[in-house]
Amino acid sequence: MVTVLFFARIREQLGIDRLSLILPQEPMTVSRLKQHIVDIHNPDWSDILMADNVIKAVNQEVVDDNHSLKEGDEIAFFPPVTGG
Amino acid sequence: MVTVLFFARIREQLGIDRLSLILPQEPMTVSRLKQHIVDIHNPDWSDILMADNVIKAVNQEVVDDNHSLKEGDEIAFFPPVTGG
Amino acid sequence: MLFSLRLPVVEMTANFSVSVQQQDFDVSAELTLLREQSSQVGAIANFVGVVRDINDQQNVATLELEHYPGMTEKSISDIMAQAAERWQLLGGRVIHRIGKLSPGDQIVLVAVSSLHRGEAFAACEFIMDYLKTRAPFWKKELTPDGERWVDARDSDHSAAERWNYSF
Amino acid sequence: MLFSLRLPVVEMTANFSVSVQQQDFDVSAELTLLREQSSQVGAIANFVGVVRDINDQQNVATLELEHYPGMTEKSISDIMAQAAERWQLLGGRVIHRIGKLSPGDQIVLVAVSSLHRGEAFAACEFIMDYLKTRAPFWKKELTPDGERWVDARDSDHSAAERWNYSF
Repeated sequence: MVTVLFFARIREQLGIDRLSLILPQEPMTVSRLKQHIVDIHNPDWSDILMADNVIKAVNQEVVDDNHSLKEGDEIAFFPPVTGG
Repeated sequence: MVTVLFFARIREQLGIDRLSLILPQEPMTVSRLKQHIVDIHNPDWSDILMADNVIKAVNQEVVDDNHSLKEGDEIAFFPPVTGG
Repeated sequence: MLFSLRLPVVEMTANFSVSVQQQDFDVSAELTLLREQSSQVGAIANFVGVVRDINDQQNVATLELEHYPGMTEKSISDIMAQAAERWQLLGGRVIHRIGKLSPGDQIVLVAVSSLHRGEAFAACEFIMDYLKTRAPFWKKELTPDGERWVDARDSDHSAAERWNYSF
Repeated sequence: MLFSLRLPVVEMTANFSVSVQQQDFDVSAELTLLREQSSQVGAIANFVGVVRDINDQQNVATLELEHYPGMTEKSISDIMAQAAERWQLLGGRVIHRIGKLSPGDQIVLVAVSSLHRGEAFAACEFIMDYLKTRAPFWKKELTPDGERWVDARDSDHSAAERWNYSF
């Protein structure tokens, strides 16, 4: 199982803030996880999750699309940050 | 008449914080005023007032030795500043 | 890629701390704590961010701040640790507010203590620049015309990039 | 010569002020005033100088600050006016204490408000650098070994000179 979190505009666009998933296969990357989420949930999510400016974090560290996932990971997708 | 003020280390070295003087002649510069003060008060003051790092202000603006003085001016001599 | 590599782990002392909270903060109290941490403190540079009334020509009635609990605190700690490695600092304090805020409200405090002012100023600005581009917070403006998510500013990325940090 | 030419006169608004005083100051109260001056304020950069316990290896029991009443306030106003000409600022506040101070005490506050942080940071550091080299204050340390006037630091002049100011 992995936990997937969505924040801010992405959370609102998807209408969901969290998913729990069983990783379908190893090795799994962030990029393939996005496609998997689209496949099993909603084809309309593709544009939202695949957008260039979506930031990906695994276990609370920013990563790129090629990052390898493992059991128990916390994966987050969020838009560019606007704090401060 | 002009007012002459001394601050900090210079004030302590001279043992005086303020003088009122009649300007002896026109035109008078800051440099010549220093010599005049030494002449009429104490030859030992020369090293103190003539030191390179003495800052001169006239009417509360920093000036150089060639600045011309006029009746009513407030002239100040002080060491490099150390506030903040 | 600004976000592509992990930060090296740097040990932080108890003199550096982060809070993410709804309630307001008292700058004087925070600076007093920094002063009392060490008799070596000669300089405290600090920055307070304030909710502005007008942002891109829209009247802001209320601002709502969302964050990523856990990662937000971690990312700010990492940024402070980087600053502490780069400059000789004595302490640091970051407070960032979340939830609903109104124009004129304080949003963020970044305070850094050091022996001398040059290092305190540089570290404070560094932390603030990286917080702006790396700490997961998102602002939503609630205006008379409806809600909208605030867009990230290119100038914030330029500000962070000028530190030439190798990550 | 750093001190040789006069500053041009620049009009200052009521949003910029200077106090030279014996009593302590409350940073929060000063920042609140700056925030309340304008709904445009988005950033407040500020600096607090603190009396250090050790200065050049001597224990400082007490510090005594002398100033030149009138010229001190005027020189700080001039520096703030220069900053307001160079950057787009909304307000500024400088408080400098005089008389006897102890280690850990606040000595000086420089606070600057602006729309965005870059200008506030730069102006705050500029004002502080020039205050250090141009405002007539003199520190005397009262140590267990007796009194001594603090020497001016070359690094303070370097800090001021990097602004490349044409005077």
